[in-house]
Amino acid sequence: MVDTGLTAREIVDPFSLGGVTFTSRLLLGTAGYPNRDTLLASLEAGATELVTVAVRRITLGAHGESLPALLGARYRLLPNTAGCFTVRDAVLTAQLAREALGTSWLKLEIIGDRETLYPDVVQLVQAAEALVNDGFTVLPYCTDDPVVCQRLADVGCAAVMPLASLIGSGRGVLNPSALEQLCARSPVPVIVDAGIGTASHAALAMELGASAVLANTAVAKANHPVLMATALRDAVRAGRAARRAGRIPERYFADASSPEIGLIGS
Amino acid sequence: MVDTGLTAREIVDPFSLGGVTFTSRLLLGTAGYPNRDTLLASLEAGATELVTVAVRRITLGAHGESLPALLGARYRLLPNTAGCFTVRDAVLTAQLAREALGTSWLKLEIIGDRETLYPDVVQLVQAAEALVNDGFTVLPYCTDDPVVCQRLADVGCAAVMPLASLIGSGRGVLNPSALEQLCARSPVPVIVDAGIGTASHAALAMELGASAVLANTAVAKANHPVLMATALRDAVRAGRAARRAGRIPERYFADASSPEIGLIGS
Amino acid sequence: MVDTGLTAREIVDPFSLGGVTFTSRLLLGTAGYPNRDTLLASLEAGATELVTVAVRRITLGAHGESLPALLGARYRLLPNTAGCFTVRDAVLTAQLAREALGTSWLKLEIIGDRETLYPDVVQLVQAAEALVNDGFTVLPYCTDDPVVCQRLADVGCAAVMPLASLIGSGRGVLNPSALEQLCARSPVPVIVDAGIGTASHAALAMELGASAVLANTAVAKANHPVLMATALRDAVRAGRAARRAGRIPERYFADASSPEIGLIGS
Amino acid sequence: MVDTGLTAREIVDPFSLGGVTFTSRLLLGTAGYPNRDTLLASLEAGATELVTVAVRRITLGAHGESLPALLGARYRLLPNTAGCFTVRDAVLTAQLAREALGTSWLKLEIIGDRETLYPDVVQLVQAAEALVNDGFTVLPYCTDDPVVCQRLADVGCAAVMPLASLIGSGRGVLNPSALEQLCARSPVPVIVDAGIGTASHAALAMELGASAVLANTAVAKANHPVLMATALRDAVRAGRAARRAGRIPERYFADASSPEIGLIGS
Amino acid sequence: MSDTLLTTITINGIAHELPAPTIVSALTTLAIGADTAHVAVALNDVVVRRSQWDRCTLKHGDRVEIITAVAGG
Amino acid sequence: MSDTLLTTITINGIAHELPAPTIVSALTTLAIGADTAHVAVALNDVVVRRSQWDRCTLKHGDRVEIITAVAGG
Amino acid sequence: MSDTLLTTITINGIAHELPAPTIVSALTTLAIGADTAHVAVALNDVVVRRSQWDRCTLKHGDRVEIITAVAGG
Amino acid sequence: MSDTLLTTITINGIAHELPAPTIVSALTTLAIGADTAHVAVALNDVVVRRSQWDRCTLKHGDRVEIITAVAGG
Repeated sequence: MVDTGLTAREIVDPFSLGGVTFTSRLLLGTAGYPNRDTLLASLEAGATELVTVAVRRITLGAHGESLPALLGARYRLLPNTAGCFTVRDAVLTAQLAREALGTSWLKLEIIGDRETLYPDVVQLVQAAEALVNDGFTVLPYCTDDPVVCQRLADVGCAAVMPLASLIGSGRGVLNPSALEQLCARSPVPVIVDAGIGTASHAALAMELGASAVLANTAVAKANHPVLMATALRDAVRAGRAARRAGRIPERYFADASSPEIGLIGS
Repeated sequence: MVDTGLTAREIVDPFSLGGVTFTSRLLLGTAGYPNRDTLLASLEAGATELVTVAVRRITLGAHGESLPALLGARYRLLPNTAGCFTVRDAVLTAQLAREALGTSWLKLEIIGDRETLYPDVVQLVQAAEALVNDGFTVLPYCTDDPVVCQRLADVGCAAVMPLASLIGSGRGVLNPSALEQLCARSPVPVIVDAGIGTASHAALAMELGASAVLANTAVAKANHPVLMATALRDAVRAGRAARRAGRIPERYFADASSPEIGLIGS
Repeated sequence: MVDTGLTAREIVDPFSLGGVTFTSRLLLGTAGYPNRDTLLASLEAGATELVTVAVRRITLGAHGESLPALLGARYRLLPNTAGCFTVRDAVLTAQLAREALGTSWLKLEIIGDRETLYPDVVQLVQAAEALVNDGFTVLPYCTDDPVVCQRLADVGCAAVMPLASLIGSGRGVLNPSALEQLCARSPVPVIVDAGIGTASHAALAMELGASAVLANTAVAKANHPVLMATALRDAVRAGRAARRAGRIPERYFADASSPEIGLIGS
Repeated sequence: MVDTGLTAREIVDPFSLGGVTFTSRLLLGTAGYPNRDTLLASLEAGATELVTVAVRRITLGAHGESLPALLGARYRLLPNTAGCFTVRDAVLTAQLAREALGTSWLKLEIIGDRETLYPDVVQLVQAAEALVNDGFTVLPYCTDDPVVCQRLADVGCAAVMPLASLIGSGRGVLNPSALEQLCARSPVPVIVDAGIGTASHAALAMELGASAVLANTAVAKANHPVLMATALRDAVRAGRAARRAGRIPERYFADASSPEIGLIGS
Repeated sequence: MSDTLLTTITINGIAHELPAPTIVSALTTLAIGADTAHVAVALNDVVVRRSQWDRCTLKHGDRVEIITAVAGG
Repeated sequence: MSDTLLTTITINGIAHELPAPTIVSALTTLAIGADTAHVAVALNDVVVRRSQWDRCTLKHGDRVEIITAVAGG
Repeated sequence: MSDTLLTTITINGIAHELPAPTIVSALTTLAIGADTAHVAVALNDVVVRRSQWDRCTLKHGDRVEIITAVAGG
Repeated sequence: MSDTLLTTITINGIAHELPAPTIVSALTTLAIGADTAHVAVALNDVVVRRSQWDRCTLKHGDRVEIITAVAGG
């Protein structure tokens, strides 16, 4: 039978993470939007199903609708441990998040350097192991180091979340080769976490084999966040479809698409 | 008023070319598909409105439904002069195409080198001028040379169609900087013509300022052409939306998205 | 016989241009140096043999030693037609240069756009042909378009001088693939002319197959011009030697250099 | 006083490592050469002062001049722990190397993955600390992760040796941005260790701020190892000089080098 | 008698001998009807409009190109 | 008489003097009700489940962290 | 009497009034000697060889370009 | 009589039966002199300094590693 269109299976391309099936492969952060309406419209436009939140000390007289209340009915929340520099802080933050939000899902971050916000992979592996043993579904923010990622998978992480480039830098995938090799060999889904700045970055990450992409600053700080959310939504779909479609190989010489015979005057 | 979503004008982002308004910014070639059904399904999946065809000597006993009959009702046809090496051949081919298809639209190609299929820009400007004067809507396949493109615009071309990389090579935009500068300064729409191999290439081309993208081999020779057509459709939309959304600038140091105050234990 | 060292032929790697044999493959421009002493020291440090000069109206009361007098005894001068926008101006400038300097060598520039300083390749081919017929040894500043370069060779140019990136931009070789293909197929030497910013750019240009490199702003506007001149001198030699040495192919997986047998405890 | 040339200090640019001052910034490996003569001629041509060796079980009837005897009088030897997968194996190998060669210098490798030969950074930090405490001058093969590199420096390593790309891959610096940031912030010298394939790679590594470069396969497996050794020697010098010379910034528009006034006919 | 004088014309690069040929008979030679859509004809490098096909007679040595649109990129 | 003995505890990094404090009174200090959703509490780096809040008395020098979820990336 | 008739010529873009001008007097106007090395002259867009400078008289409206080599890239 | 009791030791991964073995006799087994330069020895994962080689007797099951430096990267 010839290929005449997309079968149901080709259109639906779900993604399984931590035992849950998602339709969307775009995760969005919730920080830094110009206002709450734009945040909500952007999450909607991005068609995301999983959104990150941070855990912070409650402030005196906190009032109005809380963020979890606003988002929790619609999106699965993924609390992070952003700002933690030690295993101890990260573990406590994780436990508080679980208590506050009633979810054992966690984006685990242990920062090793204030300037680059690179993860501290040595502590990360320790914290990941402790939290997995404590029942968490751990998604660690990490580097594209395949040995570290293998260790994170070995201790039971549900995915690995390597940075594409520095958090908030918007520079895209700086080492596509490393990401591609990581994706090819990772036993758990690879979710590209930091550095996505625009649509082509997200598409490339997916083409290289990522299972999903997480963006925050790229959307929140765009001139028009809602439009950028649609862009990333489409880019992730495009990159994923291209990956599945099996792209043509790169060639180093030209190859005419129009037929080379039947030319007039030939 | 806050930005709470996409206005009608943001969703509809039409593209005007040769006095005609298009909704789709993806042009597709029709050559090299495994079979006719896949061709039709791919054009459909790509949501294209403008498709290229070649002009060739009719063969004895040509039978069955002709390509123009098959496509003409649904898509605007854009005949090319692929395979022409001289102004004379290109002009005659253009005139024959107009007579055969009833359209004065033309993708003008004059090849200067059989191995790279690079255009011969000197002859190209001459042929473009002659054909514009003869009433054609000329879309020339050219290089990313801004001076040549300005000349093509000056002689009345409706757009310029620079190659991203060699025809059929699938290597994407090899000189993004040149393409970006060309788009920023071109008085006519820039349609990236050759070398698109996958979704991220198309998204990048649009982000750099292209008005549209033309692909052929990338779709026709993908393992799954129909799925690649959807990928390119989404990628072009994504890249265009990202361009319009105003992406964040690249930064060389990290910038936390989660709040840096209110950390526990701080 | 085993490979035990460099033969005389390997050490001496002369470069023939316009019937003249050069030892150095680094051409240097003479503009924009902080002062005359630095210019002279930089040319010396760069070990160049061929330097460019411009042709300009003499100014009232011009005094002191003229540039040609200063340089002419030591270096072959290559006057340019920088600033010319037409065939006519370029041809007249070339003839004046020949009369003033007693050399028929010419770096032919016809600028087509004030912002990018891209050449106008249509006029360039015309001017090159006229000047070759007038007895000039023509080295045209051009693009990496292989068809234009072939035409320039066909009309008798002694070399082609494609830009690596915009004049003065210091961005290096923006399209290595195009340059490599151009070098592989050019019937005349390829001298990379514009955009070299630092040593690795020059080395890369040579590795891609260029016969020589011309730099000016990279040296003149470096913090320390003399040291940058030595850097480019060594980089050109390094890139050329690497090209001739036949580099290892790129591999996509690791390959241990140390032996994999005889490990302790194995 | 104007800049009229290179002062003694500019020409001599020594590099201090582990308390020893080196003139050469090119380290060479000794494995995989076609024969001993080519090895010796290549080391000579590369003007290296520090060469790596591996430690392996002696074989029955080993005869002829041993490698350390051959090289030790002329070059400082840097034994490695290539092939070790555990802290224990690496430490024992290091101690054996010290005993056999009478040097406490060590290129510490702990491999975490047979396919990519990536280091296992968690074990690496442990082994580095143990060996520093045991009196070794430790140069660890590592990644470009700035947090790991900081830890390695913190435990007393004399340098860090991040991979540019996979060992033996010859793909050059795949993430220049990461390397540049690492070099800018590392408290110890950064020696780029793996993946150098050709001259421009070495020059780029130095321009990004590396203190030195180590190459092996690039030389040993080149078609002409001796010539490639000269290429890398010159490339390292060129890249270092360019770094010190203070390159021009990249510009996004053109900037004429020749004067823009005094044109004829103006 | 009844001897027909044949004229040599080149149709799409191949020489044919035809009696009193016109564009229409050239088309017929390739089994193409004069009413076939999406076909165009050039005679000695000049396009002949469809309305002229039946009245356009061909001379010895004429070169006729008959084209249509095919899949292209 | 009516002199209440005050206990010093640190709530979210700031010292407070409270009489016979519990987790609930620490919450009250920040004007947060014990039934406020999406809040969690740690006492001296150990999470105290919500069901224990009212019976968990605080001692001098105790450190209480009261957190919620905020926008994050 | 002694009235000298002046001729207007343009030297390097600037109009000058000179009596009975030649190329050499145009050079003199710019304080350049006829034996200065590395100088070339164009008269109305045509190069005048140095050997012709003294015998080449200028007419009203002539445009003279006098150039030399300067630093260039 | 004169039956020598043999001890099994592993030298570089291969079992050998030696009478009253020492490090030196292990070296000899591999035809290596005790004065060969650039050789080092580990006994059961501990380096044995050269000065101890002759007095270091080996027991049944001992693992001896004898290494040297070879070409490496």
